[in-house]
Amino acid sequence: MASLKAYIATRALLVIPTVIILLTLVFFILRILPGDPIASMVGQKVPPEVLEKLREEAGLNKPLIVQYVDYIFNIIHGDFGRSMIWGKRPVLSEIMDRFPATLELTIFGFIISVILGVITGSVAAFRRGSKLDASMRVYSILAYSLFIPWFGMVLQMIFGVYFDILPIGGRISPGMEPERITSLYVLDSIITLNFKALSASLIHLFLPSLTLGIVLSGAYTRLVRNNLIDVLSQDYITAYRSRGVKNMKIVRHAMKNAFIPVITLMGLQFAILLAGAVLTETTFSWPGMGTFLLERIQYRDYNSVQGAIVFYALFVALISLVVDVIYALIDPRIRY
Amino acid sequence: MMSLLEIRNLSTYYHSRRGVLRAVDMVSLSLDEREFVGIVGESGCGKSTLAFSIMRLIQPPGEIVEGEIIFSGKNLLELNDEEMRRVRGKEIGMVFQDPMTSLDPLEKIGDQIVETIQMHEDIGKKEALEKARELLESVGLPGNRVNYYPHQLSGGQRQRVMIALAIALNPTLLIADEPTTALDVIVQEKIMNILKKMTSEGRSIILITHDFSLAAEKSDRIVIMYAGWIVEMGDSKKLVNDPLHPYTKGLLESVPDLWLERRIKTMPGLPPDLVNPPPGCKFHPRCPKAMDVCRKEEPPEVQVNGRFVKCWLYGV
Amino acid sequence: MQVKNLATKIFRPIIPEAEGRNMVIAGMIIVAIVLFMAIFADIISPYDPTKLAGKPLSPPSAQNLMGTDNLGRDVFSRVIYGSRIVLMVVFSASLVSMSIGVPIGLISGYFGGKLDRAISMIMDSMYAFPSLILAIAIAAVLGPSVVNAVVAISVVYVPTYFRMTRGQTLSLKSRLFVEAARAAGAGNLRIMRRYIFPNLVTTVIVVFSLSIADAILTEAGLSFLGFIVTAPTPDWGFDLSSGRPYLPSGYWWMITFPGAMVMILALGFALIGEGLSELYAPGRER
Amino acid sequence: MEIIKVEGLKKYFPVQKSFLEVLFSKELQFIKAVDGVSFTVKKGEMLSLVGESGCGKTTVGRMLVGLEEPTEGRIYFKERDITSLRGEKRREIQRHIQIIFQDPYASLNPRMKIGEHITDPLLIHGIATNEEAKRMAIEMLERVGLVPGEQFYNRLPYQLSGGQRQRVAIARAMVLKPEFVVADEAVSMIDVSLRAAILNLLMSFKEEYNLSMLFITHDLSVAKLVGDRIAVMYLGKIVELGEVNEVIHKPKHPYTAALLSAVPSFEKRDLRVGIFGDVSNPIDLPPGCRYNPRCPFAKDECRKAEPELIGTDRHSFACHYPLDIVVE
Amino acid sequence: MKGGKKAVLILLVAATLLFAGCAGEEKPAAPAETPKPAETPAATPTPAPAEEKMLVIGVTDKVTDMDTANAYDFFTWEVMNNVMGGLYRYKPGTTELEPYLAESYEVQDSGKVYIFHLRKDLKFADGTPCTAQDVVRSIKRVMDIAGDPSWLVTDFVEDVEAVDDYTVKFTLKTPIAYFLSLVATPPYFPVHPDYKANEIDSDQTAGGVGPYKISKWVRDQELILEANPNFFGDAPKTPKIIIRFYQDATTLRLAIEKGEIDIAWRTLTPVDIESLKKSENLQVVEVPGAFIRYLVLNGNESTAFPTKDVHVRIGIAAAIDRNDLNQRVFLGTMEPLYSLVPIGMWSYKPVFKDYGDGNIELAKQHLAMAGYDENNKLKLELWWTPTHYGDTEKDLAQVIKEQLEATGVIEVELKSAEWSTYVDYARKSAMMASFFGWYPDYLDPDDYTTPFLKSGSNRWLGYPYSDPGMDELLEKAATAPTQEERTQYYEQIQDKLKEDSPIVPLLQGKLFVVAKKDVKGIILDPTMLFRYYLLE
Repeated sequence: MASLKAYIATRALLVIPTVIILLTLVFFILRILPGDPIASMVGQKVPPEVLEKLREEAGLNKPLIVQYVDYIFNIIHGDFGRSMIWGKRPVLSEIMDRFPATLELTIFGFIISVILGVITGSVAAFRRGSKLDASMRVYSILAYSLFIPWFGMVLQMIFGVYFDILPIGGRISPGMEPERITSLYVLDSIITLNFKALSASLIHLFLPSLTLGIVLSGAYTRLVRNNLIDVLSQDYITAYRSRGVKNMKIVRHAMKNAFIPVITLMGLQFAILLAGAVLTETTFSWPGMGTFLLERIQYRDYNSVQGAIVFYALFVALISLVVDVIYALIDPRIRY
Repeated sequence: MMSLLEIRNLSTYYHSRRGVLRAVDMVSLSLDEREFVGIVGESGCGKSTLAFSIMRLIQPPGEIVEGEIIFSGKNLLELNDEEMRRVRGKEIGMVFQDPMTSLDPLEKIGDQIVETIQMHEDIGKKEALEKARELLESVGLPGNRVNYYPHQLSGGQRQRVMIALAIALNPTLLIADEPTTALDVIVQEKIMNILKKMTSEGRSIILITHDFSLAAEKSDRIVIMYAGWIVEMGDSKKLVNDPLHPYTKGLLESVPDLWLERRIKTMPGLPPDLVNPPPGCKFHPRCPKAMDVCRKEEPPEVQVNGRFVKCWLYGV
Repeated sequence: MQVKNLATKIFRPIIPEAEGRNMVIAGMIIVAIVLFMAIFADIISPYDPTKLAGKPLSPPSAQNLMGTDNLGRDVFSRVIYGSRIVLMVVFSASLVSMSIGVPIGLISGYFGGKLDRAISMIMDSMYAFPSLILAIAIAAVLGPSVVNAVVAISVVYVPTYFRMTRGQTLSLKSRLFVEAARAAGAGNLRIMRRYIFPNLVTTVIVVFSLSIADAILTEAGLSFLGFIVTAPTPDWGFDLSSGRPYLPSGYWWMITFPGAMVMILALGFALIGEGLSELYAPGRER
Repeated sequence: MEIIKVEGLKKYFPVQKSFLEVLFSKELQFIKAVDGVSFTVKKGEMLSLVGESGCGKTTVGRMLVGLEEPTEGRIYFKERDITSLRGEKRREIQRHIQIIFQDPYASLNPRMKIGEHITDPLLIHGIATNEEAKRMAIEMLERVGLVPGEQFYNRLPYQLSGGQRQRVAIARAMVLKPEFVVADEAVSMIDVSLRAAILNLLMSFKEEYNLSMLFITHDLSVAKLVGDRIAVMYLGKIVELGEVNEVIHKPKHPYTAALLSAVPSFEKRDLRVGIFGDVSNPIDLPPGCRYNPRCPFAKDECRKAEPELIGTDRHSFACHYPLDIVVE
Repeated sequence: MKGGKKAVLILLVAATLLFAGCAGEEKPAAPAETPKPAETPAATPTPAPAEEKMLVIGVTDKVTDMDTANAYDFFTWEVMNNVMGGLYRYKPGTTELEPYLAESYEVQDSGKVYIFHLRKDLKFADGTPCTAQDVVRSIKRVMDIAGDPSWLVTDFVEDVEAVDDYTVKFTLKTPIAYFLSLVATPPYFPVHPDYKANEIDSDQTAGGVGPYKISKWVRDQELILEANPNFFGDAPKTPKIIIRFYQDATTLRLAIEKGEIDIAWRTLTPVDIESLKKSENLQVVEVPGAFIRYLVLNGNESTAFPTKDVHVRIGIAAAIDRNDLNQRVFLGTMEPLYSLVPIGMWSYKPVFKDYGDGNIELAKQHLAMAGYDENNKLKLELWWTPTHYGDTEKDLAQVIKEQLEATGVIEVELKSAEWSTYVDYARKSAMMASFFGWYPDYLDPDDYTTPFLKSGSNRWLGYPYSDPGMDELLEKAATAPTQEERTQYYEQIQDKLKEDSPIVPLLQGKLFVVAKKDVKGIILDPTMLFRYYLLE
C-alpha cells in the first residue's frame, strides 16, 4: 500500500505546477488587450481622477510582473482576491455562489452520460456485428457531433415550447429553494426532506443534464464497446468459458476489466464535461460557473476570471486524482 | 475398450471476407483413457482449432460445420449450452498457450479457482479455498499463492495455476494447447512432468505443440497435422524412427536436435493458403515425392502397420 | 470510387475493412458537400445573406427554403455562406496546431530529457483543462475576428497533437525497425524523417480529422458566444445565438438549420476520423 | 584473429521510480542485466550465446552493436576500443558490425519498401549512389532467395510472410558486408519447417564472407547446430564457455547440465540434473554464486564467494565444484 | 491515503444520494400538497396562494451590490427604492418630487444650502430608529468609500451635517437647480447602521427605510422581499415579493408564459413583447421610458476620421430613418427620438426632425459638401458592442448600415468590441462612429446634456467635444432659478446640438411590463423605477 500512498502524493504534487501553468497563461492572456474592469464597470460617468484612483486601488497601475507575482503569492495563500467590479466581493464567495450549480449539473450530466454510454456500449459489444451494434455506433458518433446549444434548444423547443411540460431554464421554481446546506439543491432537499423542492429541482435539472449527458455519452459508448470487445477476445475470457463458468459471471468479469480504461476516460471527460457545461449553462440559463466566467470575461474582471480558472483547474485536477485512486483501488496491478 | 474421445469427420471453418478458411478439414481421431497424445503441426495447421472445437469454444466467424465428437458416450456437438458448460472444466479441462494472458488480472488466484469449483460443485467458499490451496500444492506452488494476483507470479507459476484450474474438478481429459511455448526449457520440463504425472493418475491428455521433439519425448502417440488434415498418426517411437508421410519426414529432418549428430535439411515452399488450398493433396507443392495424382485428387487415408497416413504413396 | 481509392492509397499498408471504409466515404461525401457549398456560395445561394430577402420571420417556403430571419434575410443563404468561416477557421486552426504540435512532439519525444519533461508538463496541463474554457479566455481577450479565432482554437489543439506525436514517437523509437536503422548507422535526423515520421502520418491524419470534428464544435461554441464573427457575417454558431430569442415564439427555422449544419459537418469529420482509425486500428497491420 | 573482444562488460538499468521517491532520494536500485561478461569472437567463428529469458544475452548483443551503452567494461573491434566511440567514428565501425533481430514482423519499417530497407544502409554509409544501391539491393534480395528481386524490391513489408521478412532482415545486415554480425534469436519466431532454410542462409553467408557471428538463442539445439563455441549465461554472467562438443558433452556447470537435461529431443539422453525454484531477482542478487539457491550441489563456499570464469580456451566455467560427467 | 479515500467516499455518498433522489422522484410527487388531479408534477408551481399574497417578478437583470455606496446600475437602484428611501422621492407615476423621509426642506444662501426636516417616526426594518445622524452617516459613508456612484454626491455636495436629530443640512459646491432630484437617488439614502463603516458591504441585507425588507437573497437566483413592519407609510399592498433572476430574455419569457412568475419585467426582447401581447392570460403595460439610444460621430479634430467634418455628421444624421429602425429592429417597441432631451420632459425640442428621416437628398448634399460622392464614397467604421445593449444591437448596427449605404455614397464597415474594450476605445476617442445609450441618474434635462456636451464633463461621448458657447449655455441652464428660464437655455442648447451633430439621437426606450391579467397597480414613471409596493 505504500506505493499507492506515494502514488497519490505524487499526483497531488503535480497539481501545483499544472495550476500555476494555467494561471500564468490566463494571467497574461487577459492583460494583452485594452479594456479594464474599472472602466467597463463605471462606464465613463466617473471623472478620470476617480477612475485613476479606482485603478490604483485595484493594483492595476503596478507593473505587470509585480501584479503577477502578487497574485501567485496570494493564490498560494488561498487568497483569491476580490472581484474588481460591482460589489468587489471576495472572488471565492462569488465562485461559491456559482459553483454548486455547475457541480450539480455536471454530476447529473456525468451520471447520465455514464449510464447511457455503458448501456449502449455493452449492448453494442455483446451484439457485435448486428444491426443493434451498428445503430449504437451511429449513436456514438452522432452524440459526439451534437452541438450542445443546438441540441439543448431543440429539446427546449420540443419539451419546453411544443409539449410545454418541462422548464427550459433556471435551477428551481421561484420561492422553492431548499435550505442551503451543500447548495446542491437535490442533495439539500433530500437532507431536509423537502420533496417539493426535490421534484422542482429535478425537473429543472432534467433537460440540461440530459443534453450534457447525451452529448458526452458518445465517447463512453465507443470506449465501452471497444474495450468490451477487446476484453471479450482476451484469453482469460476463453479460459473462463473453458472451465464452465456461467455466462453471467463471465460478463461480470468482462465488465470489470473493460471498466478500467473507462475510468481513465471519466477523468478526462470531466474536463470536457465542464467545457460542455459552459454552453449548457448558457443555453439553459443555468446560474453556474460558465455563465459567471463569460460575464466576468466580458467585464475584464481579472480576479474573478483568474479565480474561476484556478478553480476549474483545481477541480479538474482533483477529479483526475480521485479517478486515479479509484483506478488504483480496482486494478491490483497498480496497487502492488 | 471403448475410447474416451472419438472425433469423426470434424470440420471447422472460419468465414472471412476472402472466403471460407478450412481450419480443420474432415478430421477423425480417437483417444483412449490414460493416453497422452501429442498433436504436432506448424502455426495455422488447425491444431488449436481442433482443440477449441472439442471444447466447443469456437467463436464466430468460426463454425463447426460437421462431424461428431463423442466424449464418454455423448456427442458434444448435440449438447445444449448448459449441458456443454457442465462438461467444460468438469469433464474436460484445458490449459492455454499464454499463461500471462489467460488469468483474469483483476481477481486473486484463489478466487478464480474457487469460482471454478463452485460452478460445478455445491461446496462452501471456505472448503473450496482449502481445495484451491491443495491444488496449488499439487502443481508445486505454495498454498498461500491463493492470495496473490496473477501479475505477482512468474510465467511458469502462472502456467501451474492454469493447470491447477484445469484439473480443479478432476476432469478425465486435459487439453493442453501449447502450454510451454512461452516458457523457458527448464520450466517447460517441469510443467511437462506435471502433465505426464496426470496420465498416471488416470487422465488422458492431448498436448498440442509445434515442438516435434517435445511431443516425441512426452507422448504415447503423435498426430501430425498439416493444413487442416491429419496427415499421419501413430505410436511416437515408430513415427519418429520411420516416418511415412513426406511431410513428417521433412519436418523431422529440418528440426535441429541436441543429441542427434546431423545436418538439418531445408523443406522447400511455404504452407498453403487455406482459403485457396492447392487441389489434390495440400502438401503436393512442397512434396519431393509428388506424383501426378497428388496434384488432382485428395489422398486416401491408409493404415500402414497399424499407423494412419494420408498419402498417395501408400495408395490403393 | 475515387474516394475509396484515395482512402486505400493513404492507408496502403492496411487491409481495409469495409465498415471503416464506408464510414470514411460517408464522411467524405458530407465534407465534400459542405466544401462545395462554401466554395460556390456565390452561385448556389439565392440571396445576399446580409440583405433583405423577404418578409421578416416568414417560415420556410418556395421563396425562402429555410425561411427568413428577423431582419428578413434568407436563412438558406446564410446557412450556405455560414459554412465559409467555420471551414476556414477550423482548417487553419487545425493546420496551425498540427504544424506546431507534431514537430514539437516528435522532437520532444525523440530526444527526451528535461526539456521534454517541461514541455510535456505544460502540454498536459493545457490538455487536462477544459478546452472550450481556454479558447473562450483567449478569444474573449483577442476580440472577435477570424484570425483571433484561429489563434484561440489552435492553441487548444496543440496539446492534442503534441501528446499524440510524442506518445507515438516514444513507442516508435523503441521499435525494432528503428533500432535496426540505428544499428545500420542511421543518424537521428534520418531516423526521424524516414522511420518515425512516415509511421506517424496515418495517426496524424486520424487525429487531424477527429480534431477538426471537435474544433468545429469549439468554433461553433465560440461563435455562439459571440467570440468569432460580428453581425452581419453569417456563421452557424452565431446565427444560432441570433435565433435564440425567437425560440419561444416558435420561429424554429432560425435555430434548427444553422445548428443542424454544425452537427452535420462535425459528423462528417467524425465519420472520417472514426473510419480511418478503424482502418488503422492496431492489429490491422499485416 | 580476434574480431570482437569484450572485457568485463556490465549493464545496469535503473529501476523506474516515482517522482516522489526521487524527490526523497531513496537509494537508486539497478537491474543488473549484464554483470561482468568477457569473451572473444575470432575471425570466421560462430559463438552461440545461450540462456533463459532475462539472463542478459540480448543486452550483450545490443551493446555490441551500439544500441545500448555499457555501464562498465570495454568492447574491442579488431583490437580497437569502440566502447565510447560516437558520431562519425562510430558510424564507420557500425558498417562492420550488424544485427539481425528476432521479430521479423517488427524489424521492418511498415512504411518503407522492402528494397529501401536494403538501400538505406548503403546510402547512409555512402557506399553507393542511388542507382547502384538499388541494383545492389536487388542482387541481395535474390541472394537471400527473394526472387525476382525486382518485384520484391517494390513490395511493402505487410505483403511478405515471416520467413520472407527475416530474409529481408538478413539481406539488410549483409548488404554492408560486415565482419561481425549479432543474430538475436534470429529464427525463434519462424515456423519450424522454414527455420532450417533461414539457418542455412545465415551459414552460407558466414562461409562466403568468412563472417564472425554472435548467435544469441534460448534453444540449445540450435546453438549447438550453428555454433563453433557456446557460451551459457545465467543472470547476467557467463557460467560456462567453450567449444560446442566440450560444453554439450562434458558440462561442468550444474546450470548447463540442468539446461541440457531439460531440452526435449528425439533421442533423449539419460541426464537428470535437478534445479530448484525460480530465477532470482536481478535487482537483489544472492551473495556468492548467483546460481547457489537453485543448485542441488551448492555448498557453503558457493554462498560466500562468487566463482570466476576459469579454464582453458577450449572450455572454461564459473563454478567452485564443477561436475565431472560425460554425456554421450 | 486519507484525503483520497475521503474524496472517494464523498463522491460515492453524493452519487448514492443523487440516485436515491432520482428513484424517489418516480413515486407520485407528494400527493399531500396539491390534491389537484392531472397536474403535471410541479412543473408550474403556482406560488402558494393560501397563506399570504405574494407576487413573483422575473427579471434578467441582477442585483449587483446591495450597498448604496457602490451600486450603480438600474435594477439595483430599483430594488433599493423599494427597501430604502431618500429624503424626497418621485411621486409615483409622475416626474414630480414629493417629500418622503423628509417632511419639508428649505433653501438658503442663494441655493447653496439645503436644509431638510425629517419625519419623526422613521425606523429601520428591525425597529432601530432612523435619525438625521443616520442620514449624514450614510452620505458621508458614500463619500468616504468613493465607490462608483459617489460622484453624484461628491461632485455637488461640499458638506453634510446633522443640525439635530431631525434636521439635515447640505452645503453645496455651487448652487444647482435640480438638487432635489439628486437627493432622490440611492447614494443619498440612509442605510442601516449594520453597514460596515468604511468598506463596501455588498451582501448586506439590512436595508434602509422603505416599505419592504429583504428576507432572503440568493445571488443571481432570487430575492425575497417582505413587508417592513416598521415602515412609517402605508403597508405594501402585496406583503411578499419574490424577484426571480433569469439569465436571459428567452427563459424569462417562457417563465411568464408558463405562469411560473406573475410579472415579467426587464428585459424582454421586442419579439417576445410582440407575441406576448397576443396571449389571453397576460397584460402588457407600456410606459414611456427615459432611456435613450444615440449614435456618436467622432468629431475629434486630432483624429483622421472623416466625421470631424460637420457635413459628414449632418449627412449621416439625415440618412438615418428612425421609424424604419424602430419597426425592423425593435418591432415598434421604441420611439423615434429627435433630441437628447427625452420626449415628455420639459424643454424637449425635436431638433433633428429638421434633417428628416432617411432624407437621402439632404444627406447627399451635405456629403457632397464634404467631398464625397458615388465615386469617392465615405468609408465609415461603425462600432457596436454585442452584449451590453442586448441581443438587438447587432440588428441595429446592421439596419443602420443598410440605411447609410442606401445613400449610395457611404460604405459602412461594422466593427464590434466587447463592452470593456468598447468603453476603453471610447475613452481614447478611437472609434469613428459608435452606438451608446443613456440611463438618467436624475430626471433633469441637465442629466441629458451636460454629460455629453460640456467640456470636461462629457465623459460619455466618445470624444472630447468642446465648445465655449455650449459650455456657457449649459452653465446658465443648470443654475437658472426658474424652469422657464432654464427651458429657454435648453432649447438653445438643443439647437446648437443639431448644428454640430456630434451625436445623432436615435430612439427612446419604452418600458414594458408583462403581467398576469389579475395583477393590478403596475405604475411606472419616467424614472423607470418599479414600485413593488403598489402592486396588487
